[in-house]
Amino acid sequence: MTQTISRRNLLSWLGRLLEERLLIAPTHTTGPILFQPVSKIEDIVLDFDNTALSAKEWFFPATETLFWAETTDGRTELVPATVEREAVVFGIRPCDAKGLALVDKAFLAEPADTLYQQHRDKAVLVGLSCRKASPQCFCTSMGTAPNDPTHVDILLTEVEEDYIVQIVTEKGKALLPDNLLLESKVVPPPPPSPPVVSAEGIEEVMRQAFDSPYWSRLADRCVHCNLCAYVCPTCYCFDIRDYESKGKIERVRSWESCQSPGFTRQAGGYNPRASKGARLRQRFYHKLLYFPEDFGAIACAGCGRCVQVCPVNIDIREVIADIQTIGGRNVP
Amino acid sequence: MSPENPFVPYLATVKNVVTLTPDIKLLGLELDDPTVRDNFSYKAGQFAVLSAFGVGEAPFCLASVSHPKGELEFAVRRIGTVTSSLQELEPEAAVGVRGPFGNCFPLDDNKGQNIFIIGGGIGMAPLRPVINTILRNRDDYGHLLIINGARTPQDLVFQAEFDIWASSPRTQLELTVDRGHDGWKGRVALVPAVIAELNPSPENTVAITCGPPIMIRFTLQELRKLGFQDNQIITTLEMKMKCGLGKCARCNVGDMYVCKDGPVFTCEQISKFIEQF
Amino acid sequence: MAVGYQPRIVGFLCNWCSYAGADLAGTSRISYPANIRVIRLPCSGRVDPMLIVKSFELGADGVLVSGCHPGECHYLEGNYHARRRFALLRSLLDYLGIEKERFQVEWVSASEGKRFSEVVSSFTGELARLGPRREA
Amino acid sequence: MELIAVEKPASYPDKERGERLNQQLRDKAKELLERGAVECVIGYERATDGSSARPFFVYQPEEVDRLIFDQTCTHNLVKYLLNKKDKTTAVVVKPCDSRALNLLLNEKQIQRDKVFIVGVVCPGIVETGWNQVSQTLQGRCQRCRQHTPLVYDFLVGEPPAEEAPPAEAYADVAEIEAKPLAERQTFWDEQSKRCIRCYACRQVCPGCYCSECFVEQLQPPWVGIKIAPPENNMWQTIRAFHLAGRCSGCNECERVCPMDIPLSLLNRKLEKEVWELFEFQAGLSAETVPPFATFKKEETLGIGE
Repeated sequence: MTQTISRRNLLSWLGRLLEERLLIAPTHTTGPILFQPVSKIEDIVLDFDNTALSAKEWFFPATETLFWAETTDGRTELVPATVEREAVVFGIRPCDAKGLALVDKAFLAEPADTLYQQHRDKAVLVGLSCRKASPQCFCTSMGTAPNDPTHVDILLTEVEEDYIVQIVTEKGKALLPDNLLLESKVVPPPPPSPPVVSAEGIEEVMRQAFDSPYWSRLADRCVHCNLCAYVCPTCYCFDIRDYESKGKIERVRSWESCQSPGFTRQAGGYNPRASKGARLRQRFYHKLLYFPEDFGAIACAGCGRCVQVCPVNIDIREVIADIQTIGGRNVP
Repeated sequence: MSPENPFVPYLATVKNVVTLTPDIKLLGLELDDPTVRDNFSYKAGQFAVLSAFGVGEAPFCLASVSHPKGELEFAVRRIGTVTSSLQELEPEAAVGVRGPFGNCFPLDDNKGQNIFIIGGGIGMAPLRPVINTILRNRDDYGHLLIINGARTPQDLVFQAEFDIWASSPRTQLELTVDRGHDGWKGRVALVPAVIAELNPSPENTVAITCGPPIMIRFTLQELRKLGFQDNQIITTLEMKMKCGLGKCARCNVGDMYVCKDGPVFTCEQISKFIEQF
Repeated sequence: MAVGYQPRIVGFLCNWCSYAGADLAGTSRISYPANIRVIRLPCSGRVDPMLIVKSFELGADGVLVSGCHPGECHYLEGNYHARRRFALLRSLLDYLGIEKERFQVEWVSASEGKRFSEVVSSFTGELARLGPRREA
Repeated sequence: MELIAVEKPASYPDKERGERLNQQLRDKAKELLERGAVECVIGYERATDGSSARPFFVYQPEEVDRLIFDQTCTHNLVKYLLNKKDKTTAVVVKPCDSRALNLLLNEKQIQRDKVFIVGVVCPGIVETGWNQVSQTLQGRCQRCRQHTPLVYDFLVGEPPAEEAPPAEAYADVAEIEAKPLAERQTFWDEQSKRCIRCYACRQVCPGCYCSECFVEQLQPPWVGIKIAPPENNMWQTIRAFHLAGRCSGCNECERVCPMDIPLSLLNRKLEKEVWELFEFQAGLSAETVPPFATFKKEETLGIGE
């Protein structure tokens, strides 16, 4: 027996949540669809492929203050930033949730990034299964699926006018009152099946291919912007600098990407990884070799955003297939 | 490291600022919180991330030998925004300290061996605690040969301690500069040339070196010519860092993080790195 | 006009003419509103557009660039280049929502102490009429 | 390597002529490579969606068959020449790209004798999505008055007999100019709020080649690292201003922006002002002195009357 919730009950439940919590959901902007705080339930978009930026931006924001420091008559006091409001992230796709789980492996490993931890603890993830796969999706090849409930607190799967509800965690259970749920025998629709990218044994092949000229040829066309890293649900590189105004100091952390020119340039100017080829290679080595070695999983959720936004079509699926070929594992 | 948020530094106060060379100053810091001070123990080779409030953070090796009552000493060379700001600090100013981070020189394993130290310019900073640790346990180690090179005589680092080092038992201090001037009576030669000239035997010896990348490259060549095996040569790498905690994957050389797996590596380890440093 | 509203003006003055003119205003006891914060630069041609955009971003209500009259530039052509640069910058800023009237370029020579004070007074009055740039 | 199935892509408006011109392009590339006249030919090849194009660097004669040119070849390849300064390189150039080439020649960033220019008579580039090729021309192409490159060593295709009258160049710019102040402020606040500072607009722009962009400078930190409005406004404003009188209108910055920020509204506002103030258009020739490098003593430009 599956539990379902009607569209009307779903929206009224979200309306109630709106009063007490920060409700973040996909909404239209004058640009692309983005996860934004919702002020009116009507703003929530339920029919969308995926947001331009992943939900990562609400846990590891593009810009965030780590702490404030104030010096009053010779005494300096540090005030760490904290996350106050409880939040609900509604409409997160399974691939973004998997992305968060991958970032958790790095940020929550000892010593845990407590600010990120607060963002995660104080938010409930209400996932929305995908009804159709975009041409760039390949989540099933990266250990998740269009209806994978593993990394969300509640998973909704649209079926005609209602939604099948899968309560996954205690957090989800506590948030969704039972009286809104109906028992039903409706069968979930078959999930879309994006094309398969065979990434088995990619680590071994990557280890062989480090000095291959493939990387510098791939980098020929790369323009080295930060786009692929900023839209990626699993990229977590950052820069830290201070802001000072009228004696009050603010330490700010912002996104940065391994493609930016100064990423490894030291203050004296020495830059061990200066060439374009080496920087682009670093992106794929971190995702397909270093991260798996450290944390046991490929640092990719298969959401396909980098493939979609890359100005010059650097396609990670093509890179994986090419590297398998170079490594002699020419998978049909 | 503050138990709550690893990105929030311990507060410390500048106790004294000593000018070592025209562009290098030695900062002596004291951690404000006594409990933190007592168990902030570290080994030669480890580093800490200093906060120049209002500008940012940067990693610096701990140039002092760990002592609960002792100050934390950092040699800071004026090279960028954070170092310039740190150099302008007066005593009693507030700074932030995160750490201690990274691994350390394997001095315990090197007991009984001869130690051959080769430092270039600010590269002497991580080697200073190695020397002072050896001198404090002098009998545990064999002969200590130190080459300290710099661009010009005034750029030689830790000049105030040269006499102590040179006069210590079974210790030999060789100074060299790239360009001398009329007042300079010492050696004028590049560090690798001095290695060839002194021609130390690799027998039961470990070489510990740190300096600008160009010096390291030619120093390794000379050491290998003298018969030093890669596992007998130890160095400490310097990479741009943002967390120092093995979290942000910024300081990687291949699959190694300089902040977590290093900064101290043997040349044998470095030769196995998938990515050239 | 919000009562007690004092517009904040950043003034980039060229060292040879306008700064000297402002100095002359001072020495000859000609008063002008204290709303202007003067920044001295070698030449109006040295004023980088980034200085102007940064001033507005940091909260200036008005920016004045003042240099030698065309033809009298100590460096011969600094103000000619400045004139082109700021004619364009002014229309871009207006397009972006910083009114044209908030960014003035005036030629004030070293002997025009009086004119300098008039420039600053009229500019302050104009900005007071416009009100604060943003209810920041 | 067939990753995903796609139906045949639309190439040239008139297919047969398109095939002939593509072959002309491949033969020329092969000849240049075989003769050793160039070390590399920079052109386009089919992208992984099977219907749009992507930049392609050819080093071996046998690879030329992957070269294509059709209405999806939107990238401005001229900027890549900055990575090939010491090697003779051939590059496929559309008319708007050729203006960027003139800019780089005029600013001494590339040497004319190091570049073999394969000019292409441009049929106009169409809007494309992933694996979708529309028939509507891009904005820049609707406004385009120049279907033949201004400079080339070899021309693929014949100059068109008559050119369709171009769309009005600055209608959308005038629309913003006409908005009252408060509306203009809200409009631009809305745009700059979304900027995530990925710098794709800078990285694809032939006019943006500073070794250290002002945005990355730390002494002084012109723009802080906060990815948020005050810094974003500074970035957008100064980026556009640094291209005043230099932007060739290839519009790649607007195409690559992931946040759909209408960047060409900034560049073309300045293009319009530069024409009105100095009667100068960027990239028409490699010799004319750009507006900010010269002046007229007698002009007043509405300044300091």
